Amino acid sequence: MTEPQAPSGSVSFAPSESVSFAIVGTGGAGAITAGSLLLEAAGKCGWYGVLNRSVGPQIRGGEAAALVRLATHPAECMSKDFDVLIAIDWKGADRFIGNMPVASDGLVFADPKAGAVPALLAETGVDIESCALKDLASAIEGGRENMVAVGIIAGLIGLPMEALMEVVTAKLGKKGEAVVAASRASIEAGMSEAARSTHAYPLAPASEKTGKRWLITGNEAVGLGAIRGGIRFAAAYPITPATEVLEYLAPSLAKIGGSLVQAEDELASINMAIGASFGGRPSITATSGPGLALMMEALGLAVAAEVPVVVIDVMRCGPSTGIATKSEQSDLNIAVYGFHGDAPHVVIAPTSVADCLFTAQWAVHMAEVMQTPVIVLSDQSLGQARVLIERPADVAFLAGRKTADASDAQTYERYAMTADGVSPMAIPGTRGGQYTADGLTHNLRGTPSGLASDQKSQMDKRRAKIEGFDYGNHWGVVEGEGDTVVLTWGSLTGTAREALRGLTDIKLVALRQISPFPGAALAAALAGAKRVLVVEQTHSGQFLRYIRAHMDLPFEVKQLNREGPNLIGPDEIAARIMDWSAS
Amino acid sequence: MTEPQAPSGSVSFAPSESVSFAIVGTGGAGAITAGSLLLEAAGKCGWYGVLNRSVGPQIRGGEAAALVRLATHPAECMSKDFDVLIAIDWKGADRFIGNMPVASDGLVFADPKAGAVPALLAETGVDIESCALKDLASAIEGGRENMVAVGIIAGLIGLPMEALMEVVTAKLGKKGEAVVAASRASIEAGMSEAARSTHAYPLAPASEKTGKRWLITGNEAVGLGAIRGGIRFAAAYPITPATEVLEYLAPSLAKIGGSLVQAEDELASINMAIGASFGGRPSITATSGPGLALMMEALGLAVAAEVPVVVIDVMRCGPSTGIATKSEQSDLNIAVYGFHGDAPHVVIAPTSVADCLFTAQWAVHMAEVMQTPVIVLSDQSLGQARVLIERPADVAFLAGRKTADASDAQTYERYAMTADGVSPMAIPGTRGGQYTADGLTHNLRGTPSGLASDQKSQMDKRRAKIEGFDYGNHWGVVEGEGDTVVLTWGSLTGTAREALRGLTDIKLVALRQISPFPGAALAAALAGAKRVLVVEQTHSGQFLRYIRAHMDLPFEVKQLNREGPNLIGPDEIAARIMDWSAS
Amino acid sequence: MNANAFKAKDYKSDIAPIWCPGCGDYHVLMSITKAMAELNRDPKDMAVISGIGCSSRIPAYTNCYGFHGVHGRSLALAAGLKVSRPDLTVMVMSGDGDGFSIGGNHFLHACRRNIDMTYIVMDNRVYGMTKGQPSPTTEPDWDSALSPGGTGLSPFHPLVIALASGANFVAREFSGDIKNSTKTIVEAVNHPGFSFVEILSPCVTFRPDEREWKGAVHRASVEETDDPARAARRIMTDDGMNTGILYRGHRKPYAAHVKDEIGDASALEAKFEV
Amino acid sequence: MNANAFKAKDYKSDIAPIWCPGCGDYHVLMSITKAMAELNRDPKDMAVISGIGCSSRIPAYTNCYGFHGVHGRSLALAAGLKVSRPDLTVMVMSGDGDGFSIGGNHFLHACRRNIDMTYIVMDNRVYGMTKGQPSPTTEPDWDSALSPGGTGLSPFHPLVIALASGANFVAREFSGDIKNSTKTIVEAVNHPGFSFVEILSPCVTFRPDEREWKGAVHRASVEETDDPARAARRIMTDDGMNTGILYRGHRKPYAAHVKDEIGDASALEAKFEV
Ligand SMILES: Cc1ncc(C[n+]2csc(CCOP(=O)(O)OP(=O)(O)O)c2C)c(N)n1
Ligand SMILES: Cc1ncc(C[n+]2csc(CCOP(=O)(O)OP(=O)(O)O)c2C)c(N)n1
Ligand code: SF4
Ligand code: SF4
Ligand SMILES: [Mg+2]
Ligand SMILES: [Mg+2]
Repeated sequence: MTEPQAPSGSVSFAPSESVSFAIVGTGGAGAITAGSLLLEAAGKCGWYGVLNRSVGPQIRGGEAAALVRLATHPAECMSKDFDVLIAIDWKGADRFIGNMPVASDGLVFADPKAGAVPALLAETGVDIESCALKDLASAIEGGRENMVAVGIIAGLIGLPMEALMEVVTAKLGKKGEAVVAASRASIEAGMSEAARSTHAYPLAPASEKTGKRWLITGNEAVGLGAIRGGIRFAAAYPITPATEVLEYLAPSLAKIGGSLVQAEDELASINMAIGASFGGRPSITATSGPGLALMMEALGLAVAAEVPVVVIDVMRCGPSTGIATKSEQSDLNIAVYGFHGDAPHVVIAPTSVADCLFTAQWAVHMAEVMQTPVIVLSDQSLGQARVLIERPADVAFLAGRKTADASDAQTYERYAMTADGVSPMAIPGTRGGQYTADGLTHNLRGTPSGLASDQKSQMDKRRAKIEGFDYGNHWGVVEGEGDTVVLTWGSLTGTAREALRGLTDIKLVALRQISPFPGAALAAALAGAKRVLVVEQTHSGQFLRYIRAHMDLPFEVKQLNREGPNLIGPDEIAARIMDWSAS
Repeated sequence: MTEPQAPSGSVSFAPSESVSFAIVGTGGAGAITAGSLLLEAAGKCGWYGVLNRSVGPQIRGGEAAALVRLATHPAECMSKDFDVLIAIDWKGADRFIGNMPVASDGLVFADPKAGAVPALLAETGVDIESCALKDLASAIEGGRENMVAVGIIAGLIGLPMEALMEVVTAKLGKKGEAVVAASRASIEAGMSEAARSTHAYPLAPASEKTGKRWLITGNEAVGLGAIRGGIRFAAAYPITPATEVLEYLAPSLAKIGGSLVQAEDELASINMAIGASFGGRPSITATSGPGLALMMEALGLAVAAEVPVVVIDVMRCGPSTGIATKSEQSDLNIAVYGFHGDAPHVVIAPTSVADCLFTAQWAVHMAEVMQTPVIVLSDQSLGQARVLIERPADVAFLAGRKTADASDAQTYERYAMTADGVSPMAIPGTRGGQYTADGLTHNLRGTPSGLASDQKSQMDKRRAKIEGFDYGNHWGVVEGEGDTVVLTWGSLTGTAREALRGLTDIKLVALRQISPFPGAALAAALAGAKRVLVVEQTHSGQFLRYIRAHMDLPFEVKQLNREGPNLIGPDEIAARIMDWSAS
Repeated sequence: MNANAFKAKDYKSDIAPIWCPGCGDYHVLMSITKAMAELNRDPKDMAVISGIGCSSRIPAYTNCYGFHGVHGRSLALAAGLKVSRPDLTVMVMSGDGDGFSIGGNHFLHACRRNIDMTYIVMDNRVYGMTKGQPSPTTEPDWDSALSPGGTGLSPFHPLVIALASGANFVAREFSGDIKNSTKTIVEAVNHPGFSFVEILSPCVTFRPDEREWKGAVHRASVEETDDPARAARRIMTDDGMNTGILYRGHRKPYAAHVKDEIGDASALEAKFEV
Repeated sequence: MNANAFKAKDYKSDIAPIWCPGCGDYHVLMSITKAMAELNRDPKDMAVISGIGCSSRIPAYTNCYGFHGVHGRSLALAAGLKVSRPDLTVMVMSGDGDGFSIGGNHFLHACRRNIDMTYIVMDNRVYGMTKGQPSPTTEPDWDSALSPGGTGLSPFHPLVIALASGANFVAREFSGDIKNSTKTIVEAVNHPGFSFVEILSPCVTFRPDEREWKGAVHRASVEETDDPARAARRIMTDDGMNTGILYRGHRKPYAAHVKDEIGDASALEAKFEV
């Protein structure tokens, strides 16, 4: 770990706990590479941070931007505005520049050769400094503009050369010394530019003494958590923004003796996963809204036939095909209620990128122990964000399926009544355990039945196993104290946490466990609340509606909800809370 | 119309307003034919009534029973027990006889040659009379046991020979006089048996002066209502218990110049319907739970692309394949909430077999006017019940799609903002109206867009058109007065109505409009309520949960809910209400 | 002669079929259990997977592990099972509606994927379970409530589709011919990769005319081939009633990559360390 | 020479494609609009239907009525449209993932149903839109993140499947060959029943190797046939790169039964009167 340096700017600026910057340029300009490099180097210095990308509708060659925030504390959501915006070029900038506000004391770096600064930006009156990215880069043999940009940012925030070069060498070392040297020269050129700037945005050293950083996306974390939990089979059909879960699982499963099959569609992928799980292998698939919709019929089969299976839904803007590359929390309804018939099952949601790992692992554990489908509601903002986190703690959860022993008795009842509603499951190959799993209403053996008594007892049993399970204290997050509460779920937890930094007497309550509804635990967490702000990224307020359905809300309720792609920010939450406190 | 006669029994019995009987026998014994004949003849006498079938799991040759109730007033649900049970044979009776209780003052007619009366029945101590069905039938040239059974029932309840013969002649006339004569002789033989009985169950003459009866099933009524509303295209994939909707539509549409296509699966059928509707033809499909699950993705497309389409979901026992031939109300959740993303649409439910016609017609009207998918939640108990009703009133609703006129302006915006949220739709062939319908987030023209402003404005618009629509007073049924309320929906409306017959000061409130939630109307109907009994045929209480999500319930709430196949009966509702009144 | 440890009855369960008396599927049940006895695999190591339909009820009538899934998805269930449990013998049982209508896409892709399993479709050219609608193999003029006067569509060639999409073994049998059906099923199971056997199995209730099949079927007059193009041509021009093994190919079956030794997930962490 | 009222540009919209520079789909857009001009139908009477994928974006780039539906279901959308609006000219545009993977079942049944429309699949042997996963037509050894080292599966023969399931017109073209593509599309649209044209259309971003296709394609050396069995055999044994019309059949197109005069629903009431 290398120590951060003082900012290289000539004037001295107070170091801050968080700094945000954006690097924009058409695809191919290397904006994303530059952002990644800075993020990873920051990790080597013990900072935290997050990288998001903003890309245009073009498949390739359109506008792209790396949005980066670095902080001294764990931080996964973007700030409301950027301290520095640096443009390698301005192509297509009209389409997104409105969504990338620069702070009033921020700085825009622009190369006059890349064209005029977009009016929308210039009009804000923000400071604009020009720097000859193009010329600086072409003055260096093999020099690249995006590396000059890296140097500028590094200089402004105080990111040391050694950390950057460690990353550069690891990434480009294979390409030979000349390439590495060109990068160094480009970065140095950028740093000199930064030193000439009238601004600087020094980042304070990482506050807490912590261990090594991991650099990971939510989609990777979900995949790793699933494997940690015991997943050994995956079925895949690509869909944005879930594809990376599958693309992570494919080689990773192969390494540890599992396998992934690419299916012809989502109907096949979910059924493949169910088939593999019937065979005794903990199984998973990952998809997004449209794919989840196609899986619901088979998920009902998994409920009725009591087959464990985990589905990761990386939510995007809906309805229908919506906006594939942007985030929303609007699959809550379908995940909870999207079954025909009464179908008790489990729905959980990671509360941060780091928590993706825990939540996925917990999902596998619960699916296997309860012999049920578990739907994990991640979303694009978690899945595709690349963050610096501490190494996630090891979790004890493992797939622990209750199986039936071999026997000569010939009396095996697959769907036998038990105290906890979970019946020992015979895995094919088990002597004397032969049975036929069935999605029709069935008796204890699994034989289809039209009897009211069978329908009732099997439904009671399936409900009992879900409702009687011990979810421990994993149902959610409770932080702070106060009779004003911010109540949210999933990916907005980090945003809410960020919003409440610095505010006092405000409580944060966030659900990780969506269904079954953690009624008692939530009621306890809300006991004494006078005002509750319910925050969610949906147009219709699905989350609040869902909560209302399950509990009385004996306090003043306000709602902060909005459809995607415009994510709710910490500042908005804070403003709503302040507003309330004021009144 | 022929007048009912006095019962032919020797002792005189007080006529009652309702009589129920069951005819059981293996498939092929003709129990269902016998029941249908009696029902239709009763219709000719101005009575009302209903026929349900109970069939075993065998495809053919298993047990079958015709369950019939006749009444002087509109009656669509069965009574809690049967006055008369007559067995042509007892094969497989063990499997269902427990579900067919005979009233304590009821009567079982059994042919000793058909084997012993099942213990379960004999043990109840009910009166059992033996009658030689087999011998009587074989004594007649071409005589049939089921026709003798018809005669017995007719004799016991006072159904005149002329009415029966009118039906027989219409049905069998083509087969020649001998066949008709044999039927008459068989019926006469049965009537003589009835005359010898110590029992009789005379049905009082139809009370109200009413017009002609229709004999129709819920599935037929839905089909006819849809066609009345303007449906001209249907796409079909068979599934029990919805197949008859499709089998009704196929020849009926052909007659009036529409068409039905049998699709390869439900994914195809819903997309075909959407494609046809895009072409300007009001379109429909019908399915049951498993098929609806497969349609949800495309229904989301219809929401986003704003294409009218009607889906009839004839609900059966879930989850998964469940019990295909039995009823439940458990698709409420998926119909309302089963979309990924926020997808405003309409869900309605017929409150009786007769209402199937109105509701389906209303569905077409709303789909077309609002350019939205409308899901109609019928169920097996409505769909497959054959009832005697008054001719349903003509309804003014027609498909009235707001279309765009031909133009040379080249400025057509398919998704233009309008006061009511409904944009004029250009039908292919319209000059200057060319546009591309899209399920992606789009701008006014339909061009895919990733802009937050487009996502927001189009979602606002789609919500506005659904929430701003004038649903008139069709949202539900309110009958009676009182501060104790029975609150239910769909098919249980008739059951609840039946339960409240004779009880005073109890109010019936039933929803026809499920989504959007008719909050104001329901609140008005429930104003002043002190006690509300919520009645639904689900295991988890979906309906109550749904209501809770949308409104406060400032009164005492009790719940009467149960999974299928055992239908909630009028007696149970009455008992719960009495119980309450007592306490 | 079967000198094996297991007899056909060892593969039969005690559950009574719901089928109509005379249904061809009774014969198919006999053939598969006889074939299992010939194969002599312990029933505990066999799995019979199906969808929904009269024919798809068959798993519970065997004494193997079974999965009666949802309509049309049996091949996907089976693919997941076999890839993750290559030690099991997997048979998939379907009907012409389940397999060729709603399940058509999985059929295409199962043939192409060539996983080592056996797919048997009980083709009665009708949807039996839902009481008589035309299926993809139904004749164009067959009258029914849903398609009055017939669909007018020429029926499917499942065997050709199987060939075109890469099945490794293709055969047709008649349910009433238990001896040949049994033999062919044994061959199909023993052949590596995806084997497809269409068994003409009359629906006596909704297609009483299919009782005539007994007289109409005949053994294929030409030898089986390993040339898919030739086999396809032959089947496209035959009368649909010739039975026997028609194609036996040499494509490499799907390789599952599943190792017996399950590795340690902690090895995956290094990738993320900064 | 085109002396028609409409020119190719009349069929182009003003919406800029999202495609990568160099994508083969630009050429397909040129070919279809040129073909439309040849056909000389008013754009208002034409409909272009698609699913999801880079290729499936094409409807909005034309000036016809369009429907950009959900992934894999374009043929079903189009079937409903054409059956109820036989007066329209309906073209369906898809990709190899949309059409042959998730959409495979509708492909089978569209061929069989033989509704009078034209199905054009832009085959780039990859999922372009989702950034590079193997499709059913991808070579077995093509390496990608989702299938490291390749799938090991032999690719699909879409043309054979089309033939086996009853398509009435089958052709293959290369996107870069605009002249022949245009000609073939015109023939396909004019031919009654279901016409299928596979257009090899390079994905320069995820399959840069496909730039080589330009040199690899060649016109079919044999004449088109009307014998499906022969056509199937020929295609099953060709190198996948020969272009031209390969089969032109005589099957009767689907009869829609739609009358222009809409009847009166009250005639239906008699059935229910007691
Ligand atoms: C998703 C779904 N759609 C429809 C059905 C209704 N369904 C049950 S079986 C069947 C057809 C079965 O036909 P086939 O496979 O030929 O079997 P058979 O009964 O003829 O043996 C249908 C359409 C269902 N169960 N699920
Ligand atoms: C139900 C569903 N599953 C998955 C996706 C994601 N998806 C979008 S396009 C596509 C593949 C497109 O491939 P292809 O049809 O070959 O089109 P190309 O982009 O190569 O032209 C996929 C899997 C989706 N939109 N919907
Ligand atoms: S309906 Fe037909 S397929 Fe089904 S059990 Fe009866 S005979 Fe067999
Ligand atoms: S990714 Fe491939 S198919 Fe998609 S636009 Fe780019 S070149 Fe074309
Ligand atoms: Mg069949
Ligand atoms: Mg492609």
